[in-house]
Amino acid sequence: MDLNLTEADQAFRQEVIEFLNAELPADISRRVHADLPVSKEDTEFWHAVLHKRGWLTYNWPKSFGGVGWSPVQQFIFEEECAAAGAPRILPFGLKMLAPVLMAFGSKEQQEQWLPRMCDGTDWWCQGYSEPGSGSDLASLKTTAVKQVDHYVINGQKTWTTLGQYANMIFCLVRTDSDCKPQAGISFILVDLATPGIEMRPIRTLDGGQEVNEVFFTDVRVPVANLVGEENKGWNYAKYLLAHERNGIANVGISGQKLARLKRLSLTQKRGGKPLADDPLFAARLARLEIELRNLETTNLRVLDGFSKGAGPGPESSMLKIIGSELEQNFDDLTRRALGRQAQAHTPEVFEPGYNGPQVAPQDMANQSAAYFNKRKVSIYGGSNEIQKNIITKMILGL
Amino acid sequence: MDLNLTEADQAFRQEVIEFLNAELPADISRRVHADLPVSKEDTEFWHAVLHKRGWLTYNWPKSFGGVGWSPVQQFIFEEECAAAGAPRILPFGLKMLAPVLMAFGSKEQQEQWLPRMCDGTDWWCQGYSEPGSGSDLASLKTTAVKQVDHYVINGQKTWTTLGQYANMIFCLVRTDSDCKPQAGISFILVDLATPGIEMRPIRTLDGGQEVNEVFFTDVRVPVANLVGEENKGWNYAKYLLAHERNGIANVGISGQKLARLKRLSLTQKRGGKPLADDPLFAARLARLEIELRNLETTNLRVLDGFSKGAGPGPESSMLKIIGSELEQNFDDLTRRALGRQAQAHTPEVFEPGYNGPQVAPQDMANQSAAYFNKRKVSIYGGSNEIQKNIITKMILGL
Amino acid sequence: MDFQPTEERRMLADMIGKFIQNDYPLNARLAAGTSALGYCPEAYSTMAQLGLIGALFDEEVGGFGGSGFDIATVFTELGKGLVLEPLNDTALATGYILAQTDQLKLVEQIILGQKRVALGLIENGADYDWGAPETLARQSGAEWHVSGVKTCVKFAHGADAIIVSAQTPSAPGISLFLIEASTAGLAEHPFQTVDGGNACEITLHNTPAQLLGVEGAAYPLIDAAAARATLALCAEALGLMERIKDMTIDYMRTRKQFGSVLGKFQALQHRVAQMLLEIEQAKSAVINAANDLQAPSDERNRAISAAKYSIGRIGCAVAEEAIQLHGGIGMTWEYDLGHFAKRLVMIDHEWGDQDDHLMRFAQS
Amino acid sequence: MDFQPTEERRMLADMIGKFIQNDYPLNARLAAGTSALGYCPEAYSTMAQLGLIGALFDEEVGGFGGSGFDIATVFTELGKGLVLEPLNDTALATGYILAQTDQLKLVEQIILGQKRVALGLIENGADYDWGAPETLARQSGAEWHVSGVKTCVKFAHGADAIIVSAQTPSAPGISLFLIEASTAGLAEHPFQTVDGGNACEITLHNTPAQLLGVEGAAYPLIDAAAARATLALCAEALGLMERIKDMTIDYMRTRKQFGSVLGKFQALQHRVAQMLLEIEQAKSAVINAANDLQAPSDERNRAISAAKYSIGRIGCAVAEEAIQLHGGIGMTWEYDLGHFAKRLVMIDHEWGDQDDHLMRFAQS
Repeated sequence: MDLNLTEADQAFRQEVIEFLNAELPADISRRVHADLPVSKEDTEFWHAVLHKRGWLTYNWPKSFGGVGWSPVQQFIFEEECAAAGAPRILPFGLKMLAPVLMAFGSKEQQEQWLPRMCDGTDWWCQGYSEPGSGSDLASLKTTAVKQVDHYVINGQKTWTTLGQYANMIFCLVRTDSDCKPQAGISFILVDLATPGIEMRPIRTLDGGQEVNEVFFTDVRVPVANLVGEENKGWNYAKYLLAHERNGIANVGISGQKLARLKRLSLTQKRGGKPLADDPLFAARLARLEIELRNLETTNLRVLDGFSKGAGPGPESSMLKIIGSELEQNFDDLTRRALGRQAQAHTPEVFEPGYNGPQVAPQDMANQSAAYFNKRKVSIYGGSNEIQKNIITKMILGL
Repeated sequence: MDLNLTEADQAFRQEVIEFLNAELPADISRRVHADLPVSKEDTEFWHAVLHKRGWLTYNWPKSFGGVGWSPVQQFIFEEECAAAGAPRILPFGLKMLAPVLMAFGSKEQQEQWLPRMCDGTDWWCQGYSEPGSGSDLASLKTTAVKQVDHYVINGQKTWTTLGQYANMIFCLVRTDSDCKPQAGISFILVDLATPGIEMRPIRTLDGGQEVNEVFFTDVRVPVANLVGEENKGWNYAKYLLAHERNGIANVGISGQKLARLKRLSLTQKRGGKPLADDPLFAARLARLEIELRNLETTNLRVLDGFSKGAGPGPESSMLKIIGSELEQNFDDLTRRALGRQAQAHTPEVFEPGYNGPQVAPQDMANQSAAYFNKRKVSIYGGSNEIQKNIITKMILGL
Repeated sequence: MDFQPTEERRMLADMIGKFIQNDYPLNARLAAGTSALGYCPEAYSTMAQLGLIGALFDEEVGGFGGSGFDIATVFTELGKGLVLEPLNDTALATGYILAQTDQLKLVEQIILGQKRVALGLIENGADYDWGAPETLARQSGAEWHVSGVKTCVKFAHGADAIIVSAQTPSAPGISLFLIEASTAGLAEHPFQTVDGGNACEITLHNTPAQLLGVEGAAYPLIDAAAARATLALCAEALGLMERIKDMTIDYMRTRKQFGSVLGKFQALQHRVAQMLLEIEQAKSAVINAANDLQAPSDERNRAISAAKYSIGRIGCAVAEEAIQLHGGIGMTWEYDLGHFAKRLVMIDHEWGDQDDHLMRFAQS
Repeated sequence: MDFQPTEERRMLADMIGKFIQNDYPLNARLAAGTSALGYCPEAYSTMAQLGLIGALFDEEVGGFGGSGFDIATVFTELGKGLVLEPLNDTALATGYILAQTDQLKLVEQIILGQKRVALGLIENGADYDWGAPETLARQSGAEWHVSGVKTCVKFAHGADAIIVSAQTPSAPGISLFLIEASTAGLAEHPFQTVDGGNACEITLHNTPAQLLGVEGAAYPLIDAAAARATLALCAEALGLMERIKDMTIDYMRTRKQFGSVLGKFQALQHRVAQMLLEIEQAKSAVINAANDLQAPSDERNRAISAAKYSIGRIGCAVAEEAIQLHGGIGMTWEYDLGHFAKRLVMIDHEWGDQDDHLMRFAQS
């Protein structure tokens, strides 16, 4: 047992830092640090930069063009990207669909789709949830009926993140209703330009627009777009969820939020003294910092276990719960640190030529909206309640 | 709406204080304040004192010899008794069995048993729980089979508080097994001197002995001891629980614990300063004090509603949860205030002639044991989990 | 003791409830919240005509209420409707200050909804402390001139005047000054608030102003006004929580997952039960504060801090928990809950947050 | 980085596990805990012979371990067995001090289980601070004499000697002194501890003593010893939690109420899940502290405080939650859980509680 970084890992960290220093534009970093939405162009730009360096697929197996980093190296990369304020790598294609295609897709599908998600040809989004099927995903009702060489899809998907930028969607659809719900689901790839698809924005409580509803009316999809076997889609979906390990704890992002909050606590003044000297605030901050230090090690322990062949267990669910709540707690404490300034909702301070009041420190101009927006992280990706069900189901074995 | 005491209530409070000053012996008060077990003799003595004054049955209806106090007066009485360190009035006869007898007992039963629980003839204990039936009380298995003019009881009861001092027990027993569990239960009074009864002590984790197991082997009980109708016992038990309102929030006891803890925080020193100046401790104490102030009003609001005819609702369960957790939190914070002294388990400091070390302040000599002992209050009387089931069942109506 | 609301207050509450139900649709509220003014002047005027502002003031100064329980009644009902219109800082708080400093004509206009007066106490938006303003007022002859910057002044845009706190060279304490909105040397910079509505940064540069009350003696006056405004916030939060409770119970009873309504899932049941009992405790805290509003200032402030702490802690917990219990739908703009939750959390950011009031209580 | 225990440590852990399973019944432990000595000397001796004490020390001073991970391995396993015998303050901590002050003969005897040396640092039992002793040591010629009172000295009864901290007139810092148990002027007053075992109040009256190390320079030495003892406590707590976790899972799987095992009730499931993930976090905290035991003292103390805070918070929560999840049975002396819970909570009362370490971390 030894938590100290090897010299090789230290050198690797330096390499990542230098890369980020050289390649990441300051204006993008500034917006990411302020938790503002990242534009389509900025995301595509950053994907291209990473792709050029070969790091866009940093968590892919070497056989599919990955870089072969250890879990520790992957963690270092994520941590430094977060610290630098790099846009996150869009997970839908590269971290969610890709592993499914690698494990269950045909060789043709792999050759067709994997390169396109790397070179920016495709922007993928996810078609899992439905209005009546949130936590109870297996109850989904969108149907795909086979007609010779096409499936005809009818139904509705929702919570489709950044669907407004996407040209492709992977969906879970019902191909058999005469069986228990999980057994009749298939996994299919759909071109969003197909006639019969309508994408409508959902405005979220913070005023933002990052999720969508997708309506399917007699949408014809070639059978070649079915991944794996018909009616086996539930297995692929579970595989995807259980293997969504890297970064699930969001340690890098929380680490960046800790650093930002520590800086803030030195400049915000309460009663004439830095907020950092306020004992209740200091205690809150220390609790979060300790929780993060613990999570860093928990995360690496779990990743190490996976890399040594440990099967998907309750650990992924634990990381999801701890990581999401910790990230929310950082946003919560940051909001508290702002005092009355937290009331201000002034993302316009980032607009060129803005000359109105700057109520909160500039990188906090969107903080309260971000706090409300981040309530999502304990809901999406399988709500934390679902994760607790999974943990006890596995550990109690009932 | 007006929370201020009337002059009459203020005068009443003064009357209670004067009574306690005059009648409560200092050595009893000292032991009660230190959370030490109260002896059988001290309890009987105090019951007799209250009985002489007519206050032992302070929460009985006037028609049965109660004093006709308002909810506020009852609360004042409980608060002052707790503040003075009076032994608690044993609830099993006076607050649990008595209301059931008044509502469902025969005139003969009322005339026979009610006076005896007042004059000290009977010490009642409770036979509800069984080893296999804790939270799931209705699954109880102790049987009572009717044979002409007797019931023959076989089975086992447990968690019988202070059963070692009792001469009478009221029991829930199964008189019919061919129906849903709740429908076959009867409520019966048993003389503990009857052959076939064995009472065995259960030692608790704090080392104390206040609960017991009771074994029944062919115990013959006259049918006259059945309360109400056969197989209707579950209704009586529910009536008892829902009407166990006065004092369920333990506001008086928590108030006394707050006062004790405030005094302690002035004398305990940390880093050369009183513990009261430690910001994290001060915050913990303030949280509890505020919670208690809120609970005082919640409690009185609920009692007021009851006195105006509001039926038993989820409020009793809320008071039980908040009150029990708050009492535990006071014991918890008191333990924290002791620092290393909390390790000492030295109830012997109260023994005459003791001349060993007094590690903690004297009234704290039993505090850690009391902290562990008080974990029971969120378990007994229907665990807090059962109370939450009741609340949502009533409010969601599902 | 008496735990029943008076007949008058019950009628007042019913009347506000009906107004909200019939004439205060949430859509209009949301639109008004992002408008330039940040609220709907017609709705404000209607509320004044219905007597909602009058209920916040003593008969002596032209109102017909003014006790803690009157204030709590009005704002609890306003909270239930997520009412945006600025009846707190710019009417209740400033009206109280003006009444105590014999500006009865202006108080009358406030009660009638004809004028609004904003309250500028805060200079450092990171802090909740109003006790040591750096804004400076200087007297030359009979005239006062004020210079300084006030921030997070709620609904100052469109107000007829503003009351600001300042220090003066000649007296050690705080003084209060009344400044007409159109006065030369006053500049306002409005910004939006995340819960709907707006606030301003106000810069004062040698701005002519009228001294209110006695120079240097405003501390207890501001303290009493703050107690009223804080009580009103707590009551508003209680109203918000009552509605959030209803929405959550309704959702638990109707939303199905895994073949049952959510309310059948025990893990959720127990969390709902916890939420409900916490709201009961919050309600008691508001009652305690309303009851003690007339008490001596130490006792009053303890009750106010106990309530604001309770509301802050429980309010944030209820807001977050209700969203979590709703899942995705709770995150949407279309569903009412999120807007109630935003306001509920933002209440923790006015007049001192939970930690601030906890330590005030601990140190009192 | 490497997350696997070494082969040696795995064997050490197995060996301790087997000893507990075969030779350390809980009944005997409970009886020993209330005996006059407060522990079982035979068991202590066996553990020494098995090398458990040696594993806590460097090879240089006669041990075969001594790293943070060695200490964590031993005490985690001892925690799983609720082992009472005093390997911490009176062996690990004092042995470290003696090793650093060249008392290698005595260290050897400690490792072999032939001698035990208690550690008296605390004079105010309400406090966790050992940094400013009032106990006074005076030098006359080559002799030192110490006067003062030490309290809550764990397992001093039956120890062969005691190390006490004192101030001296001639140097500003803290000094450490070794005093034989039978020395004139030393009086011990033992008392029971609630988790089994005992502690003493020690009065010193002009008691002849031997200076350890350099006069006035003991602070960093005590600090390092405290770090070791605190790490050991954290590891012990982790072992206790692992057992409590197993007991709770087992109970959830077997105890039936309302026709199902408890583990089928979702409200309890979610609480068990929360407990499990908190224990994982506690484990990580212990690993971090073990890793940083050799780091520079600032960094080491931050990791130690992070661990002790985590263990204090999570340990108390786990103890209380496990009892609640068990219901009545968890309250009984006969069932193992309560004894594990008592020790787990009492660990928060040694070497600084959760609040104490939280603020140390915050201020470092």
